[in-house]
Amino acid sequence: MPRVLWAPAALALAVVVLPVSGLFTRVDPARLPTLLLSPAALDALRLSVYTGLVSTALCLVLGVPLALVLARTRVRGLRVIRAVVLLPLVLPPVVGGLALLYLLGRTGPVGGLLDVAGIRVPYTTAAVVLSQTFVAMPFLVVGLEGALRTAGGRYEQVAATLGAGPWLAFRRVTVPLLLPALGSSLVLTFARALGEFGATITFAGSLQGTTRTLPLAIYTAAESDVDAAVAMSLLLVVVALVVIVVARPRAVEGQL
Amino acid sequence: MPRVLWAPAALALAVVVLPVSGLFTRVDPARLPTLLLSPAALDALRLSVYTGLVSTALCLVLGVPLALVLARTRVRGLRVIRAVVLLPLVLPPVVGGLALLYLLGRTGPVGGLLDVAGIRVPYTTAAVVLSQTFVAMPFLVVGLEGALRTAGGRYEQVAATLGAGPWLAFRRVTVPLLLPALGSSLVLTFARALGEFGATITFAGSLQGTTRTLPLAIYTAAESDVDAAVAMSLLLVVVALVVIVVARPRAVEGQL
Amino acid sequence: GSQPQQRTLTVLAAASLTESFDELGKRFTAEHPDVHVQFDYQGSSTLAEQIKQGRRADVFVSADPKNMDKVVTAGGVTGKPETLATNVLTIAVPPGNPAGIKSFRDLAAPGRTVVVCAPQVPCGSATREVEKSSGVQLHPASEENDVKSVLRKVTAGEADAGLVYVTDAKSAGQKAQAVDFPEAQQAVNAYPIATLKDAPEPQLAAEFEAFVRGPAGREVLSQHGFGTP
Amino acid sequence: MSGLRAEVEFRRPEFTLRAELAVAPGEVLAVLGPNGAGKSTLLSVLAGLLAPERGRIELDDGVVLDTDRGVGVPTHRRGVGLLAQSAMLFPNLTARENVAFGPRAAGVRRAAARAAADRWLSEVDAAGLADRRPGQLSGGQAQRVALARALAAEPRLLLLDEPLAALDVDAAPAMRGLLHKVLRQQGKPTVLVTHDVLDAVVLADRLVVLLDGSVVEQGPTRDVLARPREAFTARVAGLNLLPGTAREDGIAFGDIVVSGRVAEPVDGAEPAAAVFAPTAVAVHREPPRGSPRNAIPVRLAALEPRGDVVRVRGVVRGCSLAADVTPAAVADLGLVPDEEVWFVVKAAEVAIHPVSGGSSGA
Amino acid sequence: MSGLRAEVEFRRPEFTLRAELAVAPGEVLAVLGPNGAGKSTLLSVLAGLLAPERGRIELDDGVVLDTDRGVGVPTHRRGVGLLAQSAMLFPNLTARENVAFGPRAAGVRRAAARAAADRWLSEVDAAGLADRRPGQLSGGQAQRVALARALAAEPRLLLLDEPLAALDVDAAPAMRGLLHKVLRQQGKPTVLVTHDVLDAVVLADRLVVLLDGSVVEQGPTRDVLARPREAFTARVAGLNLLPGTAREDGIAFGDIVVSGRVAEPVDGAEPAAAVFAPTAVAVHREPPRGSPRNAIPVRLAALEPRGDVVRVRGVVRGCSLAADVTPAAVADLGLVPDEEVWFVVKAAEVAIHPVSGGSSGA
Ligand SMILES: Nc1ncnc2c1ncn2[C@@H]1O[C@H](COP(=O)(O)OP(=O)(O)OP(=O)(O)O)[C@@H](O)[C@H]1O
Ligand SMILES: Nc1ncnc2c1ncn2[C@@H]1O[C@H](COP(=O)(O)OP(=O)(O)OP(=O)(O)O)[C@@H](O)[C@H]1O
Ligand code: MOO
Ligand SMILES: [Mg+2]
Ligand SMILES: [Mg+2]
Repeated sequence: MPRVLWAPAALALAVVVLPVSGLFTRVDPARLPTLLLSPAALDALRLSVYTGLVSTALCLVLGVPLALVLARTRVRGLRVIRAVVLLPLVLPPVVGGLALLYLLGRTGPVGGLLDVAGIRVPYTTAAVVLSQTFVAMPFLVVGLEGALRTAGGRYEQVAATLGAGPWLAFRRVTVPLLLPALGSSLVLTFARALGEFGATITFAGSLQGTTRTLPLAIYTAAESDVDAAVAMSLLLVVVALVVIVVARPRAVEGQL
Repeated sequence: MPRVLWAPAALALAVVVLPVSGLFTRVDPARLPTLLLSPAALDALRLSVYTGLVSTALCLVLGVPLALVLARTRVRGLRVIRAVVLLPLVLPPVVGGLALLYLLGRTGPVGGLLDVAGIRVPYTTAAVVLSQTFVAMPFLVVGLEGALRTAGGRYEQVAATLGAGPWLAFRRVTVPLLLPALGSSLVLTFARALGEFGATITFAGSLQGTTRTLPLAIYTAAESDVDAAVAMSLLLVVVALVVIVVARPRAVEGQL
Repeated sequence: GSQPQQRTLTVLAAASLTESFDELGKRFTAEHPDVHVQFDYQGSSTLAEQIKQGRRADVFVSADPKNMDKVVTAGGVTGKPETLATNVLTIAVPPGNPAGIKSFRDLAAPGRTVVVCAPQVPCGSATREVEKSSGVQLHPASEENDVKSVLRKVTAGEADAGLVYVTDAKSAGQKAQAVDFPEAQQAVNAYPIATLKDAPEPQLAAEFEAFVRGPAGREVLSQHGFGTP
Repeated sequence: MSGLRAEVEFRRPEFTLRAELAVAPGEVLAVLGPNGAGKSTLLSVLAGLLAPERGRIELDDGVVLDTDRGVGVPTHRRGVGLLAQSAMLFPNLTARENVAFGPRAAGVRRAAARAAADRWLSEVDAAGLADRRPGQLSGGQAQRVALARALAAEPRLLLLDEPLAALDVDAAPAMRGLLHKVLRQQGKPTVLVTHDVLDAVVLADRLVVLLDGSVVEQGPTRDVLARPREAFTARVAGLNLLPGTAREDGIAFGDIVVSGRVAEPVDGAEPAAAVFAPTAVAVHREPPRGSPRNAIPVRLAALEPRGDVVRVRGVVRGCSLAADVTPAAVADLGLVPDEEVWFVVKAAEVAIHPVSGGSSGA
Repeated sequence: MSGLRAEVEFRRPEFTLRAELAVAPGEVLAVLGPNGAGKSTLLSVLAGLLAPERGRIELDDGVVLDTDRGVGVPTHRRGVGLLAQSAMLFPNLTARENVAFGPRAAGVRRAAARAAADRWLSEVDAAGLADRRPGQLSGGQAQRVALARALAAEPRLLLLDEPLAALDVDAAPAMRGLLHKVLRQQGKPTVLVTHDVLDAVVLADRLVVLLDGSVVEQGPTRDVLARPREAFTARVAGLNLLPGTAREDGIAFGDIVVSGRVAEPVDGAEPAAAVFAPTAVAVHREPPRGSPRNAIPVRLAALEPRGDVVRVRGVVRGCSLAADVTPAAVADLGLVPDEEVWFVVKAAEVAIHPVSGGSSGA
């Protein structure tokens, strides 16, 4: 690695580290326990971790196949599909939330049907999961698709010559080769789901214990007490770091 | 590719496509030109594209070296650095904006120094760029690092045996091999920068032509006129799609 | 608590009511131990949109008549909305008022960093009205989407002054000072309250509405700086 | 007929492969040809990894490809095993897991697949490497494991692309012996790509020579090597082939006459070739006088010691000939490339063959 | 001394490479050894791609590695060219750009580098492939381009790992000739890893034999091959080596006595070996009677045709011997593996060599 690159790398790190570290020096350690152990904060934490994991799992189950379709097949209009998948990335989350609301709300085409069946999605925990899945999906798909393109194809052929059908080749060859990329994509996906705010508040509302995830709780707290908001952010950050540091090494750093 | 995977892939696509398409059916085509060609919308568009490109370029220049450091060196505490780089992903953007404000604001440690020198970052377009860089950086770093880990190392060794120093090997071997991953990472980065809202409004404020990017304008419009907001989202989506469809094919779909 | 027959009342309220309604909720629960009051505080326009899209809740309190009207037009409320409280603008300045701002006119002086709400949101339209009636043209550094963002810029020391509601300045406690100005009376903002048509608990909703409009409500609201009609 | 029967046409810009071949069960077909002739491409087409523009492939009485009827059985259901030119071991699996992959894919239980893998690994003398990952294997070790993997899958058709190229002097003969045994035992058709005529001679019943995408020779190994019609084949076989027109007792190659033993009757003026072994060729500085020998003037192109002899290559009118002489002779004569010398060969050592058409040449 | 001088020790779990070698400018050192012996590892260490635990490498009077003094010149400043076992062409560059990479890295201008690349490509007979990407090359074509790329970089030290393994019968000799020419002309030290004794004989001045990470033989190519002290070397050299204890006119190998010509005086009861060529060995079903010959009872292990002969491998007390006989003889005798036969060799064809210590053996 060229030595020169250490300078911009350090600068890149500074761009991230300086603001964050400055932030945490502002938190009053004495108030921290009270702020973090309040029922509101704990409820929000529980809900965030739960919905974050569920929506990441959803992204995994739905997104991996989509990435495969994008990377391995030659359907007409694939390029358009690929671009469409990226939409939630650029759509302001609030608009995404509105879109979900228009679709699944009582007056929406799908929501209307569900309503008849007695099912209501908006303002439930399911709505939180849906919002997070909507905004986080592209992270998984885009990250994986790139990795699928560079590697895998030739090994899948080898697997076929050994008699492995597509499904076996996928499970035993493609997936393991994809693990590093899958690991980092999942981290991004989970992080995005965990940090999701705009779509959630619009589509799911903000009720403690049901739909008020940590970012929403932070937002609510910030209305009255910035310190409390920062303290709760600290909580969010710690959760994310634990997940990343604990979950990542195997998937990402493990040598392949 | 196993056939079974088409079903979840289609579902994944539906999760994204249905809400978005539903959204656009709500826009009144008659009002569209007026809404989109308003000076507020055009100013916001111009600013968004400009700041989005600048911050993506910044992420590129700073983030690629950081990804290299993370993937290619064996420094102590690398795992911690890697986790830290991910922080902006999970930090609610508003908190990120606060962090920037505390650092670079008039009363902040760095901002104080700058203030003495007559430089003010908040409320300027530079603040928008910084906010976007802060939140978008991890997208580039994480995406690239994974790709760097899987490929490249052996080819860099070959380059060295041909007399290429680290810099040349980087430019002529690493970068080209990285192009697909770089392409998709850049798309994610740009998209994230384009959609950035919370950090921007907190750190840079919202003033038409200077700091009010499209998401901010959409947010503002949504307060009074949801249709206008949706119309502007359409604009944002179209811009993003153009960038993705035009810029991506070479970098990402080009066979390597 | 998990008493049998626990009933839940859902209140959708403008974000600026967070502190006062939290307290009112506690008091209401003290009087009705079997009732759990759920609050969802968001921007009034978001709440209005959600109600139009079929959100089920009992009570809606908007920060301005405009958003309440949207819900009324959509047929979302029962009865007629009543004004619960009023709010007026004030100038929030960092502690010690470093820029020495004493009047609304001072805000227009060159070299001052002033932050206001965007005209699309209630506090911003109030600002516009004050500007118009006083003939003072402001050159803000930023037009924020909500009043809390304005306040945050002030408490962070990033703005010399910000135009916020009296209640917001009060909620900032030590971190900001308020400089009241007479022109503010030109734009008094009203908070209408109404029971929603689809209310799962219409009876409770009525009780809650009466409670906050009654003496207890008035007391708490004025403690937090609201005017009462 | 069971076994393999294929007729394919595969096109790339600037390259077209056209081949028709049949391999009976238990028979080994060797494919020889220069680099880029299309050998690996042929195997890929047979395996179903490349889709030919036109073609029909039958395997064990079933049609696995028929472009006319739109039949195209996917690779994994063809039951073909392909050992490619590069080992391509799955990097995330150990050697044992790599070898067990085929049996597992065929539905064999984990323990049995492991046992089979261990058996095949010890067959290729790689038992000690079972727990290594591909990244921890040497080039030759990886190739052995890849061979074990291909064999362990017990395919209906075995396609081997230079299976022995990376192996050492001990491993190559052992592996050749193993292949010999396995290929006969299993009674399956095998297509073996090789650069080493030895592999073809030892392992193959029949031989196909590919040149630039086309089959130019085909037949029982011994026959093709004994009577090569193409210069390439002759060189592979280690024999010299000098094309010309038939004469009474030999051929005329321009103004050079080469006499020899006429193996098959040849009509005068028909195209024919003189075939002789390099060991039969002596190198002289002067044309030998007064003795009944063929003397061919050549320009020296290269000197390549081969074990205990030196192969001397000479070119006459664009046609390359080889002579194997002792290093002592090279030293005595002081041979240096680009010199003009005489290649001398006794007529008794030269066989004259008819050649079809103009396909063979300089 | 200029040239290469290296003494390195590199450890892996279960494997240690210890080697000391010196290669003069213009000299070619061949490294032979079985798969996994450490040949590629040695080249990687010399190139600086692997850092040895202990070692010192001097190149052209400069120290490029000295673990004691903490000197470690990085690969790209060592001026070493490495042609690895797999071609590893840069997949994003055309063949020409691949070859031009080295000159460009050395600061040659674009046009000149292109010209150099084209020159080297036509040297390896790959001029027509200049504009192809690696993915569009056949295995042998890729290897040729990789060779051109390594040569075009004009390194101070050339490291070649089986450069000719993938090449066809036409290309291999041509490439061997090219290497021969280039390596002498450039006057640079070269280390050549090969499995083919032919490469060693043609190209190398000196030979190192690696076994399991250690140098077991070293010396001028002819000497080492003529008097192999290790069974592996003997097999590489195509010679039989039967170890035993010296007797008056031969050796005793258990109760078998093999007589021969004593090349160097050997004291009785000292370890010695009988060395003879497979071509000198005849195969009999019965022990020959009444003639002055060596007859060694063996169990047949394998039959491998080699061009116009068949190499018959026999094992006696764990020691493998080879006999080259005509296919006709094999057919007449009806030889089948696992049979007991006699290997018969005239004493005049057997050379008796002293062997140091007990290093050689069955
Ligand atoms: N993916 C590809 N795209 C285009 N051309 C290709 C591709 N792969 C191979 N070729 C070309 O097709 C021809 C046949 O290649 P193939 O790999 O079948 O040769 P081969 O006979 O196996 O050679 P070798 O002995 O070197 O392995 C060659 O001219 C080669 O350059
Ligand atoms: N990355 C690695 N990690 C661990 N062990 C390795 C690694 N690479 C090679 N080895 C082992 O080190 C030993 C030497 O390997 P090396 O590649 O040098 O052998 P080689 O002599 O080049 O063999 P070949 O003729 O098969 O190419 C072998 O036992 C091999 O299995
Ligand atoms: O609706 Mo508000 O209280 O102005 O944010
Ligand atoms: Mg090939
Ligand atoms: Mg090797």
